Amino acid sequence: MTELPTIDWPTAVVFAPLAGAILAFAWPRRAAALGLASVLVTAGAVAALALQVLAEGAVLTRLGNWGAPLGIDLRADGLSTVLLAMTVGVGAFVSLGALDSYAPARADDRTRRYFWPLWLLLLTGLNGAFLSTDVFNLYVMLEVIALAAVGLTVLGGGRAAVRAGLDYMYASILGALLFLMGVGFVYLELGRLDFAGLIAAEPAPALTAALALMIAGLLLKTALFPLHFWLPGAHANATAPASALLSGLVVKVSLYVFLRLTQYMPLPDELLVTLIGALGAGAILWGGIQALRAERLKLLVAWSTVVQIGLIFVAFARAGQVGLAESWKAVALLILAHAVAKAGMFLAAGRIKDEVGHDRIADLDRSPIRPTLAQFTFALAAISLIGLPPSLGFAGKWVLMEGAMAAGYWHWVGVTMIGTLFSVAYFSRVLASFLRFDRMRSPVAEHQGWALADAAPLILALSALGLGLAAAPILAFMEIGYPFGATP
Amino acid sequence: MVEPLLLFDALLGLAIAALAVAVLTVHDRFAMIVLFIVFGLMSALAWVRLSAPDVALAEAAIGTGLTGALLLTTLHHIRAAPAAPVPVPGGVVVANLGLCALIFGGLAFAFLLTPLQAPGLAPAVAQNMAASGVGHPVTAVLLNFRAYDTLMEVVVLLAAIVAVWMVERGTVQAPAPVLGEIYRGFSRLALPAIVVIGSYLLWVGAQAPGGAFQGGAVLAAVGLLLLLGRLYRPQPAHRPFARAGFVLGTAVFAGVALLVAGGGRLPFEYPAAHAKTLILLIEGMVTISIAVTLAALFHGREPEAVPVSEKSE
Amino acid sequence: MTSGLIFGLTGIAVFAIGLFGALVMVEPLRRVLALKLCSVGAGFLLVVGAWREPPEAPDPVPHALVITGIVVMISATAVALALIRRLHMLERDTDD
Amino acid sequence: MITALSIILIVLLVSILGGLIRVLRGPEPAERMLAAQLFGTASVAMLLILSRVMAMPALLDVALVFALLAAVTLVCFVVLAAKEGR
Amino acid sequence: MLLDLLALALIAVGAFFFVAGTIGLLRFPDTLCRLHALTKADGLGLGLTCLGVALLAGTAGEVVRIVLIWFFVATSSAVCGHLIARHVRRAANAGGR
Repeated sequence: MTELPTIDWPTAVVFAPLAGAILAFAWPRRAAALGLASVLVTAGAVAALALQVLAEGAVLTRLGNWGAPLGIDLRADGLSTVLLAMTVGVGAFVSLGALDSYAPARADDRTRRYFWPLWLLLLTGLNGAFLSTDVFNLYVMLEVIALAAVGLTVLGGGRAAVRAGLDYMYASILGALLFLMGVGFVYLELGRLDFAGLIAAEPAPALTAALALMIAGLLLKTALFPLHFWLPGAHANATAPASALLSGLVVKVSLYVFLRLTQYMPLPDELLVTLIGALGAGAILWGGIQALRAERLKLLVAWSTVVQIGLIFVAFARAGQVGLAESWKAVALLILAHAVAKAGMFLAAGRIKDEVGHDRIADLDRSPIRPTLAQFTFALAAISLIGLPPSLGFAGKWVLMEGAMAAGYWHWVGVTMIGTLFSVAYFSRVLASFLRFDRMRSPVAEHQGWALADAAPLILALSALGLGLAAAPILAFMEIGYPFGATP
Repeated sequence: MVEPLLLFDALLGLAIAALAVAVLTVHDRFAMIVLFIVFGLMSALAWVRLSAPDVALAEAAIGTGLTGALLLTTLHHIRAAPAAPVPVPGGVVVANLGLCALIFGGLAFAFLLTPLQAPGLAPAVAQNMAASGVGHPVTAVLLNFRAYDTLMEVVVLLAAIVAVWMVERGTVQAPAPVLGEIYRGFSRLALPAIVVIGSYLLWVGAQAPGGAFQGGAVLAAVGLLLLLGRLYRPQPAHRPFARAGFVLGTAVFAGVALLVAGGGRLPFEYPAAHAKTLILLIEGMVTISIAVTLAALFHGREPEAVPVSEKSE
Repeated sequence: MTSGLIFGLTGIAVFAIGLFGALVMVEPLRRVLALKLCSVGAGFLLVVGAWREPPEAPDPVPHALVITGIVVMISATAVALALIRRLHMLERDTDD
Repeated sequence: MITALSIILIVLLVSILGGLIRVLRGPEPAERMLAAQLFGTASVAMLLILSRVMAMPALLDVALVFALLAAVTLVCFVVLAAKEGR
Repeated sequence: MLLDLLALALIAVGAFFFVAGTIGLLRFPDTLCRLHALTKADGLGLGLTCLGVALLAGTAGEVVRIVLIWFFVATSSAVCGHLIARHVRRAANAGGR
């Protein structure tokens, strides 16, 4: 512990995966080993950073010692650190899952060679975005994430994946460019780009324009209804570990940035808060209907992401403009819950598809092969996504409902209930097919062994369930460094 | 009387907007790309008028020249595809037109209400120029004050080449076109000249408009001419060198940023005595990486050994 | 009337035109160009933000940002174009 | 002096815009490219004049890059067109 | 002063050639004619402009760069003109047979 202060942990958190990406790309034959090692080093750095945050409060690094606004600062407060831990934790288990999914028997050499550099570049971007305190720097990070994520989407190489990847690319670039235009308006008005400048700013027409542009861009990137059109195709057609990363982690970054910006630059009107909540409600209804109609398991899981994003935006709006200062806790808990559970669920869905050979929901119960452990994992993850106690999803929904009821916003309570009912309905479509045996034509074969590959999704699903018990300490940790209480 | 230069600006602005419309509406796809190149040239001129020669250089070299070349090769690859696969319903067009007109109105309104005299960061930059190690403010911002952004920008470039190599698989190589003696003579003359110009831009960046990105883009043009004239053919055996070239800039940049830390200094905090040397080192390596990466992005697919089974077919 | 004002409005117009193209166009290359128009529009706004009435020197920070933006945009364009070429190849092969 | 040069700049710009008609009308890709070459050269001329008008010698470097990149795009076009021809 | 006027005159005549080139591009009947008109016009136009601006230049370094620009544009447009002409001729031949 004595050498802790000499290493600057925020920098290490960004540079460790970058170094891994460079090595894994330059030395493809050792890509998996190098990649896994660098994910573990990153996890160590995040753990050290978390200890430092716990001991000292928010950690600030003034890169180049210039200090904002001339230079760029990295800042790790409680919220950033929790999200970093979420990213690297989910990432580490998905990496383990990827070792099996992209094993020589299952995937071609190309996929294996390119997965690791792309995933590590993605991790660099994600970590950088969570630590950023500068709007232009955020734009660059969003682009790093976008390019790496598109690469991961088309990793499978099929026609559907490439087409979905292209749609994703258009949406992603357009979102980033809307954000960049917003950055332009921020500089026009303020002459600086750091968060502190945003907090201190007086309302002005240019800032309203900036906020509108940035929010539009972020909503497109995070796929809030009706801007979700690119998500189901991209997430359903990617390979399972890539889907887990895309659905679990990538959409969360734009949510996080949205959260930061709207706290620092308050929405000018209560009506807008309601509008965003209404879009969330739309996502819950439309996504729910589509999930009920989905024919393939991975598509259903992808539509459930649309629903969950809607839910998170309802949580954002749950107490109106006055309650925004508190709503972030519900949002953060739901982000965390969805990341862990959805990553586990996508990996489990991938396992089921690998074992059974297809993922058509209607035919799942006709299969002679029963990947029992993967099915069990899927069910556990569904519990958290539906929001049953003691899961993390339950904790998030609880905070949401509490705030909505306290503010007397019963419509948000109603929407949340409807969303829950939808989740129960579409997940039970899948779970029922796991349990039914009567349509089987051949005797039930043994499942394909308790492969080590089942461990990663299982641990993720169990964490989603178990972390609900730790919701209170997580909430307390998130408040370290006053994410939204004081000037950073 | 209206000042003639302002009249020029107004005409240029109108021309740029008209070109943007023309790019989207012209039917012929080749004309679309040519119009886009002209649009880029005119935008660069406008940025010159706004006293931003660095930006004009970058836009002319990267945003227009190399992007234009990329677009031309892509059009060549997909020329068999129909120009307009599905007609868009008129209602959708009108609705979006209205939406975008509304957005234009709102943004223009906000822009007109904003005084253009915010102090900005210019005073802070001027104050710290002496400590930055270079004499040109834009280079100081790119490689010192906001070096972290620039590192991440090089990372974006790295991500792009990784993604492109992954996406594209060995397409059939067209036979080399015979360009004749005159072209060969031209390239013998032009290639060294371009190398000199690129290096000059890199070198001058410390004091005047220019620098790693513009220099790298000009050097990438050398790669383009080599590839186009089939004077260089990428081989599978060259892949390790190519990969080394792609990561060189990022690795050196990140390495220097980390290695200067320690002894009370933070990452990216170059020691004052060596700031100039370190920045030059980073710029040189980044230039090489940019040149190699941009040329590789133009070439597209990873050079792969053709499996024996496919060869025989 | 100043150069800054003229080109600021030009930039916003170009951005809006590009946005329209990105929303409406179906042809892959044209959509890429529409996005590129948006990025040039955003670049205009930043350069205008840096502009001061001559002989005063402009603010170098936005210039650096736009250069970064240009490099980022060519990276994104290259990936999008590679996807377009790959998709075309896959579709052509299945059509045959 | 400055006024006279500005007027020449306007003349050059109008001449470029007139040439655009050829790009729009075609019909040969070669003609469109030819028009683009004319614009490239005319833009170089405009930059040269602007370097006097705005008293910025750095614009000469910009002009140099314009000239260079125009050549590269032209070569790119010719090579790809030649490939198409066979 | 005389030098200034001379430079201005050179630049003006250069601009005139550009305008003439554009008119040729628009009015001439076929591709090869347009090519012919264009290469002459922009070569001369740029040459005169370069000469005029060089007369106004302040330092020797600027003059060197101007000469470089002229040289580069002249060679590259000559080569590209040649390549395009070849391409046009081949396309015509291929179409005629």
